Amino acid sequence: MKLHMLYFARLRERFGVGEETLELAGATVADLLAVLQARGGAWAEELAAGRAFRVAVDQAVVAPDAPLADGAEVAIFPPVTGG
Amino acid sequence: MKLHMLYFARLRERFGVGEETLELAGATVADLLAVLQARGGAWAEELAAGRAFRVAVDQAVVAPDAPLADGAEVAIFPPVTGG
Amino acid sequence: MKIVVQSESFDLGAEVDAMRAGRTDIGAIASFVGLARDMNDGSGVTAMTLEHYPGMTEKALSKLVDDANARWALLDVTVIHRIGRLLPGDPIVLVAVASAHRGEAFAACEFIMDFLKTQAPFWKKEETPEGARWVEARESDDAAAARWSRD
Amino acid sequence: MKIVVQSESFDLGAEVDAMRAGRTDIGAIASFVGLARDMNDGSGVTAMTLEHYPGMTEKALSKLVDDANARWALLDVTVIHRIGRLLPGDPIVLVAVASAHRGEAFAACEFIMDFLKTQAPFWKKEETPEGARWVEARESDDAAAARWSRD
Repeated sequence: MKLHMLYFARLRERFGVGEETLELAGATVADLLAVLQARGGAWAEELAAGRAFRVAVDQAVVAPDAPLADGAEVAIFPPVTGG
Repeated sequence: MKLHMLYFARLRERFGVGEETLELAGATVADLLAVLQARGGAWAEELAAGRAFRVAVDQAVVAPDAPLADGAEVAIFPPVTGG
Repeated sequence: MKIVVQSESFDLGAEVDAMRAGRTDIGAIASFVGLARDMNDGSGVTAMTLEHYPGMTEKALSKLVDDANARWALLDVTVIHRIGRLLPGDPIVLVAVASAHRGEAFAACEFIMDFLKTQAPFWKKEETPEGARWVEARESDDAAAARWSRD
Repeated sequence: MKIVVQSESFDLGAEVDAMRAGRTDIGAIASFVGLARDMNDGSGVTAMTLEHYPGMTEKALSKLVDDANARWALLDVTVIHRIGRLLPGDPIVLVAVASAHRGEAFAACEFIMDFLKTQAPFWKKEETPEGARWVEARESDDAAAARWSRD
């Protein structure tokens, strides 16, 4: 499936990219994270188990077992710090 | 002792007086209230035991056993309802 | 710290701007405005008149603000209460509290309002189609103030 | 209900006046303004930049306001959050809540701020003498939001 990826704040800077289109052979957020971690470097480090980051699918925060659908907007970002 | 009496809000209207100077033969707020109750009418009714009113001596709310001093400013008023 | 009893209206924006003017240490300003409603206890209210006890009012408000300052780390407090005749929609009272962090600002603002309602010598007389009446004190206001007591 | 994300500043007085214009049923307006401070986590802060997730931000703020409306009897809510570069002393966020009574207005205003801090996708980057740094999320903010959960 094709995913529209967005990265924000510290993770955008660490990954060096704000958005990309990604072709995923998988079904869940966990599958997606495994693919991104396999890129190594900042990806492996920041998305390692136990690190504090959030995943939103179509603009709602989800858990790692959440399903993905073709064309979904998937955002990965640090815990929020507004207000 | 001489007391400067003030009455506010509903009690001012019921008593028909906003302030007066009063000569008291007594020592406490309870003594003062007994004198006022003895006036009968609205005084007896509004200052009866169990009625909700407040007494402030020199601008601080006090209990009935509070002592009075010559020249004190004593105010009697209903529970407050500002804000 | 600013405590005022006045018949004129007040300007929330101007009061809050005055608190923060020239300062960069304030992180949070919580504020409250109480307004005259057209309805109370099931009756229409066409106007109200606020009476107070000059002298004691200012003392009581100062004590509330001192108590709030003793409980929380506050940077500034403004309390303005109106007296005289007010119409529905008119602002009655303003409490604004500045602090470094929002928890203190919110808590102190609500604390001051709760005790103002039960301890500051103001009384409201409402004009209704059935005639004028003095507002009765509410048990819910006593309960609101009581929840701040510490064991 | 008004929810806005903007780079321009806002005017607390004008926003609150707009809420109460022409109305006589509002008895209480609780409001909060969050400001950029010159100090955070022990370092001087010379400026900050607020980034957000366009689209999701508005959804998250709308959901917070809907949740507050479901919990309390509110008459109006305004939320304004700024983005872009801000200097110490600049206002960041405004939440104003109108209700018939003060308890609801205070509770809903603090509720919206607590959840905004933990659920709305904004991120702060601070400029300090030691360089730029992304602000870390605070456990105290999670705790503030958690206290609203009902059993």
